[in-house]
Amino acid sequence: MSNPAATITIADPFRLGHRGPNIARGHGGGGPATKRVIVGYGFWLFLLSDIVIFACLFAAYAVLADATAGGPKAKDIFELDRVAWETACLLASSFFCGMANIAVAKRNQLLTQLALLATGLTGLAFILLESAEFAALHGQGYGPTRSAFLTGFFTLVGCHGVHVSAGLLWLGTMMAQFFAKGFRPDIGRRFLCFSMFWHFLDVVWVAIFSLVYLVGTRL
Amino acid sequence: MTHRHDDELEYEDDDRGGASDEHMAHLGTYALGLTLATGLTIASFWVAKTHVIYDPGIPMALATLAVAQMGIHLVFFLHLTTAPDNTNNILALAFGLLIVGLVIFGSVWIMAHLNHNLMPMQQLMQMQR
Amino acid sequence: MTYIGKSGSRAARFSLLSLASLLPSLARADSIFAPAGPVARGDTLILLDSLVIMLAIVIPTMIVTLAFAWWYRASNTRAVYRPEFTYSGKIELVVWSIPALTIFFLGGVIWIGSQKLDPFAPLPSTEKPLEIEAVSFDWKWLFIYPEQNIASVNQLVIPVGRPLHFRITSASVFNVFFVPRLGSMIYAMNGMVTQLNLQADQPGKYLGLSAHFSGDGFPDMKFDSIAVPPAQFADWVAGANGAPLDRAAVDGLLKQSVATKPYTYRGIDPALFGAIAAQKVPPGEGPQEGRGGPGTQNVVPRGGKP
Amino acid sequence: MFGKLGWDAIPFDQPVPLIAGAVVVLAVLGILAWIVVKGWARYLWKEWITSVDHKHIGIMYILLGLLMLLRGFIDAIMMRAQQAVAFHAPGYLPPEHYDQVFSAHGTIMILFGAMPLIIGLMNFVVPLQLGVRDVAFPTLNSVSFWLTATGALLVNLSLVIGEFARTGWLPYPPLSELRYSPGVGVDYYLWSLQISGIGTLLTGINFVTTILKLRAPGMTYLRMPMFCWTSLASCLLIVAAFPVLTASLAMLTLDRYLDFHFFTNEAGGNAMMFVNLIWAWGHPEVYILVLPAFGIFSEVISTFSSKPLFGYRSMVAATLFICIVSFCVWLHHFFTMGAGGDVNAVFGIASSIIAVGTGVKIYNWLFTMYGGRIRFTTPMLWSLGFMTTFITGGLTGVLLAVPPADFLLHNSMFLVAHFHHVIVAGVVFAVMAAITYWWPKAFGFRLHEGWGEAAFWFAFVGFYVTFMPLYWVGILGMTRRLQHYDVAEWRPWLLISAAGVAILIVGVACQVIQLVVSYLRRNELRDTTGDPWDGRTLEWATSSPPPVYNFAVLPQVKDAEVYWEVKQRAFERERMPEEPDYEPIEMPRNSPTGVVCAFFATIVGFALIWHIWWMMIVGLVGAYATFVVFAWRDVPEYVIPAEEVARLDRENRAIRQRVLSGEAWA
Ligand code: HEA
Ligand code: HEA
Ligand code: CUA
Ligand SMILES: [Cu+2]
Repeated sequence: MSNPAATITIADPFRLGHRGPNIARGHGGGGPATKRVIVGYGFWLFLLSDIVIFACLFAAYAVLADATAGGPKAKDIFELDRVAWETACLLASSFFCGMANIAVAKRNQLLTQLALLATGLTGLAFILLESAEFAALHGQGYGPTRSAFLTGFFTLVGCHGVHVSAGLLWLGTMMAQFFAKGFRPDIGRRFLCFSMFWHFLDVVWVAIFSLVYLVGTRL
Repeated sequence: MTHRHDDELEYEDDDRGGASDEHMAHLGTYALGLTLATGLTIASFWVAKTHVIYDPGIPMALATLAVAQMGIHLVFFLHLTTAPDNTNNILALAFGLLIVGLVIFGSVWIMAHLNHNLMPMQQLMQMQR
Repeated sequence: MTYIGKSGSRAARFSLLSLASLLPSLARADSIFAPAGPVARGDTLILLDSLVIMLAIVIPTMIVTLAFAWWYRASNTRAVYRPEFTYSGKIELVVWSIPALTIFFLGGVIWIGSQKLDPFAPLPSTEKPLEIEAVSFDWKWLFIYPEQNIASVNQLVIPVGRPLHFRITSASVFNVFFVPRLGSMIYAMNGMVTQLNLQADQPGKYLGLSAHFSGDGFPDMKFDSIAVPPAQFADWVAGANGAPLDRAAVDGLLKQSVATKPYTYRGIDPALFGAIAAQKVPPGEGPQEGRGGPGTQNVVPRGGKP
Repeated sequence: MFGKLGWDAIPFDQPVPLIAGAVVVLAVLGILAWIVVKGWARYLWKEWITSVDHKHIGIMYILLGLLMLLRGFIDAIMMRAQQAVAFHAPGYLPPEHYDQVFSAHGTIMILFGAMPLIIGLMNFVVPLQLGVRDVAFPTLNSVSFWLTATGALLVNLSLVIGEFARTGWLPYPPLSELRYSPGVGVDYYLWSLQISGIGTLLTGINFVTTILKLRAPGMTYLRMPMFCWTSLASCLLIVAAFPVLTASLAMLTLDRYLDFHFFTNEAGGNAMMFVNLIWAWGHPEVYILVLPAFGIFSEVISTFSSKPLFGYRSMVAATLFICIVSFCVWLHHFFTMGAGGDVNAVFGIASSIIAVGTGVKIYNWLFTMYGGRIRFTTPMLWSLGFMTTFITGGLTGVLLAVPPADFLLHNSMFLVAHFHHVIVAGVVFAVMAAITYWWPKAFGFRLHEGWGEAAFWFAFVGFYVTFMPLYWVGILGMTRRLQHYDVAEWRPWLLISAAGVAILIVGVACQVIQLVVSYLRRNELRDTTGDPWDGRTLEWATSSPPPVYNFAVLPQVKDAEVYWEVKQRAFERERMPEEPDYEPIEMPRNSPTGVVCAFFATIVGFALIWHIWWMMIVGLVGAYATFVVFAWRDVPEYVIPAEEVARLDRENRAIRQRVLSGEAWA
């Protein structure tokens, strides 16, 4: 294991650790990066592409925001208290996810499961709050089919909600995997992706609550 | 084990370039991130309700706060730093933001011109009133 | 650099354009190289100018490509083999700057051309433009002359020499209003009103069509645009008879069909155009099983009983 | 139970698609039976269908692309024949059929013909050129391929079950809304593009990661071959642009399925927003296709001119320049919508600026040939055909980028001629060059030169005869997508164009014959050196076909043209470089994840098209289960022991040593 000569001449991406003198992070000339770097980077790109999807939905919402077709305007339907609670849930969830990260790094099964559970429950609370909002609007006859503005609103916010729900499904799978398989490197990499996804959803939510809800109530 | 990690330990030390003793720092990082994000959220909600700020300036104020908060999330939760290991991630992010900017501002600019030029007569007259 | 107006038309007369219109078959066909009005002339002139600017460097490039390929063929023993010649700062400078300069010049043409020939820009003229409202239906064109209180289907009669101001919308899907020999085309879209300024300089019968696919009846969405001297135009207006154009008439037009013969209306509901444009008139039914105009009887959307 | 699906979905009244569909189904069944009888089923399943080897996936992509190119070509023949006869007459294709034909032609050619071909070539070549063993995410790569295949399958299914879209290859609302397109055609379009689009997005992510993070030691950015650079640029565009496609199609889907109002004529919908968004994808899309094509030409021209690429750094800069600028020009597809002089001018100028980057490329290829020793092989012929032809296509593109000129030419046959000029001469010629060029690497034997040259000349001449007249009818005022017409002046040109297609048919036939002849004579065309063209990049450093692991030992890169340098040294010493120390190699295991996933995706897509909700749920659950099962795997890799690697590599080295001491390379 400590033969430096071998490390220099042989550059096998799948066997060498990340810090061999000849192995860099894939951006210099040092040969392939470690799997963790590769997976993290690939998922980062995926998140960026997801941001572009949200960008399109934001653009559509911005273009259609005035097309109320005689229906309600943003001001008439947004309830900031609920939005504040939703935001609190997501922030807490993000924080718990960070705790899970630390627990995983320490390989503490109990702490990991607890932190993930907390992440999931706060996420679920968010989804429930959002569903309640959607149901209430729908009940008043202000569903997505009412006007182009509502179409844009429901799609943008709903798309975020669908992401969170998918994240919850993933989270459950993640917990099961940690439980059944322990802290295997591949599961660790998958968890890295999950936590990036979860934090990323927060970033999107910041844009939504600021630019859709808060701005909307003041226009 | 200064230079080789076997597979099992590999992910302790991830692309953020942290070594194992940095893990305690992590808790602090998350806590600080949470505090800052909460502060900015509260500020945003306050701005949305207040009448202290010049009304037409409010969307800009909210946008600024949102950008700041997204930055906080990226740095403290997604661990995006300026470390050399992160250059590629930052470059990718910059590219992504460029595209997002082009799509959003391009679309809004184009659509604003189209909508303005092509407004049906009745709405046009309503506007003049 | 005005592409419209007196100087523009004089320039046109002495340009490539005159060469192009010398070809006899062109004048008969509805060629964009046979412009019949100032807008078309401006468009065409810019097109040809740009073409010549680019050909000036594209043709030499092509020739040099073939020449290099031929001269440096492996079997040519006289050609010098220079495998080390892989970079030259001078050459790089030239190959970046020549296209850049060409585009710089072309960019100027684009900038000025887009402003001057913008379809919304009124034409320079002392005469008050003739107002025409055009509506595209599935699959026919309705032209309303609000000041004359008449309308016609699939026939656009216009006075020679007088500017025309079109306001265009669609009662169903997208179409594009286009008379190749009069120049610029523009979209017809429901919920929107586009504007177009045109003018015909010579009497004649020009092909008009939709330049955007709009469904099965699209190939028949063409109309005659007939440019006549002002007096004759007045005669046509006076003689244009028919039913009044009201909601009932519009409901008829909204049914998907292809108009075979042009006809006219007299007595126009002045709010009608605005109502269609502002989505106040409910859209027509769209294709149904076994429905459609002549030539489109077989329209059967599969699996499509809504 | 079966949603909208009923017997009336099958066009019993239309013999042409029915018979065509039946023939295809029979052919597929026949091939399947043949495979089973021959006992190849196991081999196919193990080595191809479940393969995660980038080389095998690449070859399957190319096969899919060629098949779809053929399908699109048949559509093209039908259209040219229709317009040849439909003068003052209905022709032989009724409108609802003709409208499906051009929509399917455009969709299939771009998304299921050209895209798989380009992505397939990237798959095969990029890891080899980078000197590594696989892509970043091998299993994901297989998923991408099979999702693309799903999309292609759904599009072709629409031929016999239901109908395809009749809206053009970009379904502008309101025409594509439920009111004006009540059939399932648009739904077929939406779901096949949505599913394959996800596959393409994953490919983009996979290859950006591969190229940025997974290169042989010493392969710095400025030592990467040009094809890797252009693939990187193209994949960056995929990552940036395909989400826009996903989003805009999703909005249209919501309109059609849930009565939303993004683009409808009612409730304030705004159809122009769709046009805006779809072109924000559509324009970058054509550069996604053409950038790798530029990379291919760079490799081919440099190899057959026996010179390194001229102005390499300038070429890299031009590639990135085109990559970024191509995202700033999309409005040029709707200059005539009325955004006004300022907006039009800005986008018109931005569009024409792309000509600068492209021009730089043309001139650098020119100077690569200058002072070279050019061998006129088939790939080189395609490249020269490209250089001369593409310039004209680009020129007409720049003409269209001049708004006042576009006011006359938008949606005309001139436009149709423009984009076939750049796509056929750019992308199709590049693919033909690439297939001939890398064929020996993939299969161990070269393609027959004579038939290849014949294919080139017929395609080249046929191309001009087909499309030059279309420019002219465009100038004579003819618009695109006309099922019939009655302008006499157009007729002669359309007849010439139809004759051109006949020449093209001969060319395609030559191409097919070339494949067959080459296969039959594979022994005399055998490539034992691994380097039949005197190549310069790393893919030629390994055997033909390469072993699963590509390189027994990852090459150490010390130069921009690694392999060329190594070869020169070896050539001087008349022997191979020293034998390296072999190490065991870990390779990803094959996995059925991709094909199973695609199976469920097909079910979901089909169910959604026909509104069969229970089936959709079954498919979704199945897809999720597939992922969990995949994630549960314990040993995703297998190891090839060092001795085995050494044995295989020694064999390979022995062959090369023999060649080296004998007639050397080339
Ligand atoms: C990659 C894209 C691509 C390609 C390659 C082609 C190739 C061709 N296209 Fe295509 N076409 C489009 C993309 C493409 N097209 C698009 C996007 C549209 C718009 C659709 C719409 O209106 O919405 C369109 C529309 C279009 C029209 C409709 C015009 C109209 O609107 O009225 C016509 C009419 O003739 C046409 C003709 C042709 C012809 C004759 C070819 C020929 O040039 C084909 C030439 C091809 C070859 C010479 C190579 C073929 C190779 C093989 C078959 C492989 C050989 C097989 C083996 C080796 C095994 N095209
Ligand atoms: C591979 C595909 C491909 C490529 C490479 C291009 C390249 C270009 N295209 Fe094209 N285009 C399409 C595919 C492509 N296009 C398709 C499919 C459509 C129609 C879609 C539809 O409606 O269905 C279309 C439509 C289209 C339009 C819309 C027209 C309309 O609908 O009204 C426009 C307008 O600006 C345009 C412009 C350009 C320009 C400026 C380039 C430039 O990139 C060209 C640059 C190249 C050169 C200029 C040649 C080489 C340069 C030199 C030798 C240097 C010197 C030259 C000069 C300085 C001029 N294209
Ligand atoms: Cu141990 Cu680094
Ligand atoms: Cu474009």
